[in-house]
Amino acid sequence: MGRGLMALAPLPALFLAIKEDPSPGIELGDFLLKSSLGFGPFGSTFLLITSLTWFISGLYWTLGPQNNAKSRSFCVFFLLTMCGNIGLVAARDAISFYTFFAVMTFCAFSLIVHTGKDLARRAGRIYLIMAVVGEGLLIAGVMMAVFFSPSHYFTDIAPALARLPETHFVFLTLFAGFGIKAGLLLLHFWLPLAHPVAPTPASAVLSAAMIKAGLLGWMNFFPVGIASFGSWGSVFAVLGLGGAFFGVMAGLSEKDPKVILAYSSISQMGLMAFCFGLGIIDESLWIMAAPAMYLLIFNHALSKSALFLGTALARSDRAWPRKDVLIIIMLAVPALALAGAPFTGGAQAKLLLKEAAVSGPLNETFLFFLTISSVFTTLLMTHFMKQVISIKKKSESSLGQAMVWLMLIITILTLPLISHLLYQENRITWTDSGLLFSSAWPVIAGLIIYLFLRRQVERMSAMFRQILPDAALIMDKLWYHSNARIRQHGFLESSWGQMNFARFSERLLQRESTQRISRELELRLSAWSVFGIFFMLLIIIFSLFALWGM
Amino acid sequence: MNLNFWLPVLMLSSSFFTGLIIFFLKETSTRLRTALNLTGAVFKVVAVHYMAYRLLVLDHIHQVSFSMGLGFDFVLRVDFLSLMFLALSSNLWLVTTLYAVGYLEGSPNRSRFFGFFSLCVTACTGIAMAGNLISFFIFYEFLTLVTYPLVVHRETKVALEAGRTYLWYTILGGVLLFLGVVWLQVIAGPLEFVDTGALEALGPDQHNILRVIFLILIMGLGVKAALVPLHGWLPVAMVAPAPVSALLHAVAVVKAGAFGIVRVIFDVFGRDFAGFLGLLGPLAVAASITIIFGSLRALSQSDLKKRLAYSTVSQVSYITLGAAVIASFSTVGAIVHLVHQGIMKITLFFCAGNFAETLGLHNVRDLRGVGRRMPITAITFTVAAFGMIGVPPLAGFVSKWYLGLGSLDGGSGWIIGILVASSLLNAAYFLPVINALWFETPAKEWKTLRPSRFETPWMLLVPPIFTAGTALLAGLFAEWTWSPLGLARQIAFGMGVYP
Amino acid sequence: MTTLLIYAFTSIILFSIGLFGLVSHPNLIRKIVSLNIMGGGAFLFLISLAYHGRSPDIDPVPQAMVLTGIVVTISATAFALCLTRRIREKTGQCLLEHCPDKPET
Amino acid sequence: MPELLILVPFTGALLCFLFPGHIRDVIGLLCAVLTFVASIILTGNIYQNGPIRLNLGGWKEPLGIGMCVDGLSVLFIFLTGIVGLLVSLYSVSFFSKANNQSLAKHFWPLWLFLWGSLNSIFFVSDIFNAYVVMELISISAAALAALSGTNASLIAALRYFLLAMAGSMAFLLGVGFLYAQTGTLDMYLLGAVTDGGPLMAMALGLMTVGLIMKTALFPFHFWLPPAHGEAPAPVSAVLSALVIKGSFYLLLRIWCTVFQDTTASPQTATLLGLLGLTGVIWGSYQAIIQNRLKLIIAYSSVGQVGYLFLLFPLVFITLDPAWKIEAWTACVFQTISHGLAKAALFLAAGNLIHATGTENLKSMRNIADRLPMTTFTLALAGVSLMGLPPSGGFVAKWMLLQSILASGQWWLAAAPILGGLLTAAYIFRILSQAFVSDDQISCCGHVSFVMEKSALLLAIFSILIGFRSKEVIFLLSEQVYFVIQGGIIP
Repeated sequence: MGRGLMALAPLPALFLAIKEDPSPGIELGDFLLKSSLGFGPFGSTFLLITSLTWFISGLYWTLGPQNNAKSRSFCVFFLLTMCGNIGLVAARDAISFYTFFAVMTFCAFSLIVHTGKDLARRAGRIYLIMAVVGEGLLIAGVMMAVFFSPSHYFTDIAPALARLPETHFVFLTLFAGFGIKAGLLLLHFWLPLAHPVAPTPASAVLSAAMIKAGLLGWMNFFPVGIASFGSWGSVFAVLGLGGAFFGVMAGLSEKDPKVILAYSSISQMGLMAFCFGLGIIDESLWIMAAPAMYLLIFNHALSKSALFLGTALARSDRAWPRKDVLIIIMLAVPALALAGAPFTGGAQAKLLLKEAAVSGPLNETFLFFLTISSVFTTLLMTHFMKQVISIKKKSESSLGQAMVWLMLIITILTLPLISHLLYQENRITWTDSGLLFSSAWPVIAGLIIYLFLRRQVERMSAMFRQILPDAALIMDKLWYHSNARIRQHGFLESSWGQMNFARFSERLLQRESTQRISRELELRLSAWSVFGIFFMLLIIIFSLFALWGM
Repeated sequence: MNLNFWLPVLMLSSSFFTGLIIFFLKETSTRLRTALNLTGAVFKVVAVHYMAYRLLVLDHIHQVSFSMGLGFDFVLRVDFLSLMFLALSSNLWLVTTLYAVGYLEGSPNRSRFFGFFSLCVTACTGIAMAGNLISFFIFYEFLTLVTYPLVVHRETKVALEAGRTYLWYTILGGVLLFLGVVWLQVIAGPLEFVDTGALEALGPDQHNILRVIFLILIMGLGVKAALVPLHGWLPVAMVAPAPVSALLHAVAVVKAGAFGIVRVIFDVFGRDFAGFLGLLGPLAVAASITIIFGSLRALSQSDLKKRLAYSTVSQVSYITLGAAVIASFSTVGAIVHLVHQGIMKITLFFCAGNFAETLGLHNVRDLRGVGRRMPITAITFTVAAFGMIGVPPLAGFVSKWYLGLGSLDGGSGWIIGILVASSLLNAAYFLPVINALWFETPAKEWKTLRPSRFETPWMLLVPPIFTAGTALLAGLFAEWTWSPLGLARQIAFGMGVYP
Repeated sequence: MTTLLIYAFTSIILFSIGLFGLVSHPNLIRKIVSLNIMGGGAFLFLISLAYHGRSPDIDPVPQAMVLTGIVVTISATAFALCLTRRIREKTGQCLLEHCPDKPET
Repeated sequence: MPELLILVPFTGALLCFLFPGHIRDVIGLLCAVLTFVASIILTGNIYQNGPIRLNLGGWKEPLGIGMCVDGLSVLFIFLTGIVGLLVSLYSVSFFSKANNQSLAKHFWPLWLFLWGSLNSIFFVSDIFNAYVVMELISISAAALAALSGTNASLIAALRYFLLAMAGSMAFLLGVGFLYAQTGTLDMYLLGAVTDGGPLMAMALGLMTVGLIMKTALFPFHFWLPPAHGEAPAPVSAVLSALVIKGSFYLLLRIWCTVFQDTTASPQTATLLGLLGLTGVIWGSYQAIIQNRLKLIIAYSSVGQVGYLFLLFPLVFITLDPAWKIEAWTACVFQTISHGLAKAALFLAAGNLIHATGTENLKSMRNIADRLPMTTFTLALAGVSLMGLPPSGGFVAKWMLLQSILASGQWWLAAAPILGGLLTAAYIFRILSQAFVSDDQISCCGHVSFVMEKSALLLAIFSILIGFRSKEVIFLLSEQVYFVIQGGIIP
C-alpha cells in the first residue's frame, strides 16, 4: 500500500506540469516566512522533468523485488527527498526555495548511504561535507540577495541583483553554493562517489533530477536575461565546457558503468552550465540559449535515468528470456540520445546550443569545442556500453521494472517529436542533410575512435586522472586531520583551554603553602608581643593622626 | 486591586509556594507531589496565556510595585519582553516537570529536587517580570542559590565539584552585577526599565563611567550567559540530572543571563545610546568569539551532554549577538532565538537523558544504531539538531535568517560569516551524531535499564516529542501571528525598535 | 598645666610598664598584676584631676570615678584569678599557651 | 521602660542564682520574655515619639547616671531583645541535655547579667559609666566563654578577659584625658566641646584602640575565634551577635558625639577603614581554611565586623550629607543583620554538632536528611551574610556599596566585593556538606524542636529585616536621632 503510494506521489506534480495553463500559484501567508508556491519563470519545464523522473524511479522501485529489510526507511527518505526536489521547483520565493533545497540535500544523504557499505559511507561523508559547505555558502548568498531586494520573491530578487556590481560577494556565494549541487568543474568531486553508490532509483533521481536543482538555483537568483555580466558568464562558460571534457576524460578509465554515468552527468551538466553562461554573458543570448538548455535538461534527465535503470536491469539475471541483447540494444537508445545522434532530442539540443554559441562572443572557438564535446560524449557512451556488456550479474529485477524502463525508452524516442509542442519556434526538420551530417559525424567519429584506439584512450584517461589531484581524498583527509587536530589539541584540553577559573582560584586559596603561610601569620598575630606592639603602635598612630588632623 | 492587578504576584507564587510545600512533603508521597507540581505548572501556563492576551490584544501592562525604602521600588512588570521569557519558562517548565517526574522515578531526595526545581522557575519568572535592574538582580541571585542544589543533586564527588565551580562563577557574576547595578543607581538614580533615555540625559562627562558600568554589567550577566571566557561553569555543570541540564541550558540560567543582556542593552542603556557609546561593536565581537569557540570545543567532546553544553555556549551568544546589532531584524532575531534555542536545546537534553536513562549511553560513540532501538527519541533529536544547525524549515533557521538580515542591515556584514561558520561547525558536531544514530550498526547489544511499553517510559517520551514538534512548527509556521516569530515581531514593535 | 602634664606622662609611663608586663610575662599571675599596674596608671591620672585650677573646690567626680574604678578592677581581678586557679588546677601551670586535653585542635 | 530593661535581667540573674532546677529555667525564660517585650515596647515608643533622655534617681549630670534612648540605641536594644529571647529559648532545651545540665546553673545568671549590661551600654550617656558597664560585659562574657570548663575554653576565656581588661584600661585612661581636657563626662556635653588638644588626641587614640580591641577588629581579632569557638552554642551566639556589638556601639557613639568635630580627622578615619578592609579579607580567608565548624563561623565574625569599620571613612570623609546618612545606615544595618544571622548560624552549628557528634566539618554527613530545618537555617543565615537579596545583609551591602561609590573612595569597594566572594566561599563550604550523604549514619543526639526552630526564626528574621529597611532608616533619621549640636545628622 505504502509502496504504491510512493510511486503515485509525484503524479499531482506531473499533472500540474502537463496541464496547459500554468496555475496562478498559492500564497501561504503563515507558512515559513511568507511562502509562495507556484510555477516560477522556469517552473513548468523543471516541474515536468522532475516529477517525471521521480515518477519513473518510484515506479521502478515499487515494482522491484522486495527483499530489502531497510526498504521502509528508503521509502521515507525517498519521498522526503522528492518533496524537497519538487518543492524547490515550485518555490517562488528564496526562502521556500532554500528550505526545500536543504530538505532535499539532507534527505538525499540517507539515499546515498542506504546500502551501508564502506564505499557508500565514504561517499556519504564527502557528500555531506560538500553539501553542508554548499548550504552554508547558500544561506549567506540567499540572505544577501534577499537583503538587496525589496522582497524575497524571485520576481524581485533577480532585477535587484542585476543592479549590483558584478564583483559582488553575493554572486560568488550563490555561484559556488549551487555549483556544488550542479557538479560544476572543481566542485564536482563528490558526485562520482555519491551518485553510483545509491540504490539504482536513487542514483537515477540524483543524476537526473536533483542535480538540476543547482541549475535552477542559478537561474532563479542570477539576473539571467536581465543583465549581462561578462566575467561571470565567462566563468560559467569556461568551467562548463571544461566540465564537459573533464567528465569524459575522467570517466573513460572507469570500469563500473554507474560511475561512468556519474562522470557523464558532470559532462552534461557542464554543457548546461555553458549554456547558462552564454545567457549571463549577454542578456540577449538568453532567448536562444534558454530553449537549448531546456532541451538539454529534458534529454539528459530522461536519458540518464534510462541509463541508470537499464544498467540495473542489465545486471539482473532472471526476468525474461533473451533479455541481454534486448537490453543492450535498448540501452543504446538513451546513450545515443545523450551523445546527440541524429533524430534524438540530444541532437536537437546541441544544434540549438550551437546556434546560441555562434551568435555570442568567441563563437568559432566555442563552436569547435562544442563539436568536439559531442565526439567525447560518444566516446564515453561507447565505453559505457562496453562495460555494461561485460557486467557481472548479481541482482534481481522484475518484469514490471522492465516495462517501466521500456516506457522510458519510448519517451526518449518520442522526445524529438514532442519537443516542438514545448517550444514551437525551435522546430527542427531532419530532412536537411547538412543538419543530419553535422549531428551524425561526431557520433560516428567517436565510435570509430573508440573501436580502434580504445586502449590508447583508456590509457590517456588514466594518465589524466593521475595528473589531477584526487580532491575527494584530500577532503577526506582534511576532515579526519582537522577533527583529530581539534580534538587532541593540547591547548584546548589543557586547564587553560578549559578556562575553569573556579578551579584556578580554588587552587590558589586551598594551596598547601598559602594555607600554611596564612596560618603561621595568624599564629604570629596572636602572640602577646605582637599584640603589645600593635596596641602601642595603633594608640600612637591614632593620636598622632588626630593631632595632625587638628 | 482586583485579580488582574495581582496576577504577576500570583505568577510568582504559583511556583514559589508549590516549591515550599513540596519541601515539607514526605519522600514517598509521589502522587501528591506530582499533582502539586503539575497543578502549579498548568496554572502558570494558563496565567501566562491570559496575560499575553491582556498585553497583546487589550494592550494592558501589568505592574505591581512595592517600596523597599531604599530609594528604589521592587517592581514586577509584565511588558513585551517579559512576556516572551515568561511564556518560554512557563511552558517549558510544564514539559520539564513531566520529564523530571519520569526521569527521577524511584531515585532519592525527590522532594528536595522538586522543591528547588519549582523555586528555580520562580526565579525565572521573577527575572522575566522584574521591572528594574534591582528587582532583576534580586531574582538573578535567587536563581543562583536555588540552582545550586539541583546541580549537586547527585551528591557525588564530581557533582559537588561542579557545584563549587558553578557557584564560584555565578557568585562572581552576581557580585559584578551588584557593583554595576549599584553604580548605575548612584549616578542615575533608580532606573525603571520603562524610562530608557535617562542615561542619555547624563552629561558627556559621565560617558566613560557609563562605559565601565556597561562592561561590569555585561561581565556580571555574561557569566550566566556563558560568554567566553566566563563560560567555564557550564560544561562542568553537566553532571546534573538531565532535566536540570535541560533547565539550566535551555530555560533558566543561561537564558537569564542572555535576557539580562538584552534588558541592559534595550531597557537600561537604550540600544542606540549604547551604540553611540561604542559598546555594541565589542560586544558583538565577544559574542562572535563565543559562538566560534563554543562550537570548536563542542567538536572535540565525546560525551554527548558535554557536546550539547558547549553547543549551548555557542548558541546562546546568538541572542547577545542579535542584541548587539542596531537593526530591527537583529532584535527580532535575538528575541526569537531566546525561545527557539530554548525549545531545541531542551529537546536535545531530553533525548540525551533518554539515551542515558534507557540504555545507559553517554558517549557519542555508543550511540551507533540507536535510531532503530529508540526511533522516536532519535527522530526528535534529529529534528532539534537540524534546527540547531539552522536547516529550514526548523526554528533555528528562522532566528538565523533574522540575525543575518539584521547584521546586513546594521552594516556589519561580517556577522554573516560568523553565522555561516557557526552553522558549519554545528553541522560538524551534530551530523556525526545523527549519522551514528541512524546509519551505523550497533557495536554491541544494549541492556535496557528501564523496561516499558514504549521505547522508554512515556513520561520521558512525551516531552521531547512536544518540544521537537514545537520546534518544527515554530519554523514551519513562522509567519503566523502567534508563532514565536510573530510574537517577537510584536514585541520588537512594542519596544519601538521594529518598523 | 604642667602639673597635669607631669601626671599625664607618669600615668602613660605606668600604663606602658603595665602593658609591657602584660605582654612579656607568660605567667598569668604576673599578667594580672601588670593589668593592675595599667589600671593604677589610669587611676593616678584621674585622682590628679580632682584638684585643678578651675575652681578652688576639690572636684568630687574624679574621686568617685576612681573609687568605682577600683571596685570594678578588684572584681575583675578576682574573676581573672579565679579563672587562673581553674587553669592551674586543670593543667598544672599558670600559662595560656598549652592546652593538652584537646588533640583535635 | 529603659529602667525595666536593665532591672528585669539583673533581678532575673539574681533570682536564677538563688533558685535551683527547673524554677531557674522558668525564671530565666520569664525574664527573657519580659525583657523582650520591654524592648519591643521601647522600640515602638521611640519610633513614634522620638528620643528620650532621663536621669536615674533624679540626679542631673555630671553626677547622676544619665540615660538617653534614641533611634540608634533602640535598634541595638531591639537586636538584643530578639537574639536574647531566641537564645534563651534555645538554651532551655540545650542545657536540659544530660551532658550540659550542670552548666545551666551558671548559664542563666551570667546570661541575664550580660543581657542587662548590654542593655545598659546601649542607654549609657556618660563615658565613665560606659567604662563600668563595659567591664560588666567583659566579666560576664568571659565567664560565659569559660562555661564549658574545658582547658581550651578556660584559656580562651582568660585570654579574652585579659585583653578586654587591657582595652578597658586604655579606655579608662582616655576617659581621664577627656575629663582633664573638658571637665565633663557626659557624651553630649563633650560633643558640644569644639576645641581639641593633645589630650583629646591621646584620648581618641586610647579609647579607639581599647574599643576596637573589644570589637575584634584586625589585628586584634585573634582572641575571638578561640573564645567564641570553644563556648557552648548559645554562648557563642550571644558573644558573636551581641557582645562585640556592644563595644562597637560605644565606639560609634564616641566618635559621632565626642570626637565628631574635634579630633575625628580623615586620617584616623581612613586608618580605621583600612583596618576594617583588611579585617574583612583576612577574617573571611581564615574562615575558608578552617576545618572546625564553629571556628569557621567565628572567623566569619572577624570578617563581618570589618565591614562595620568602613563606616568611619565613609562618614567622616564624605562631604555629601545624604551619602553620609546612607553609609551610617548601612553599617547599622550590617550590625543588625549580622547579629541575627550570626546568632542563627551558631545555634544551627550547635544543632549540627549535637546531632553529628563531631565538630569537624569534613566528617559531617547526612545533614540535609536528618536536619532539614537546620540546613535551611544555615542557608538562610548564609544568604544574609553573603549579602544576597533580599536579606538584611543585602540591604546593608547595597547601601554600603552605594555610599562607597558615591563618596569616590574606590578602594573601599574591595570590601563588599571581595568580602562577598570569600563569604560565599566559606558559607558554601558549609552548605555543600549538607549534600554529602553517607549510608552509615553516625548518630549522636536528638535535636529538639525548639532548638531547630529558634535558630530558624533568627535566620528568618535576618532575611525579613531586609524588607523592613524603611523603618530602620527612619529610626536612624533626624527625627529619632538624638538631636545635639555637632551630631552626625546635619
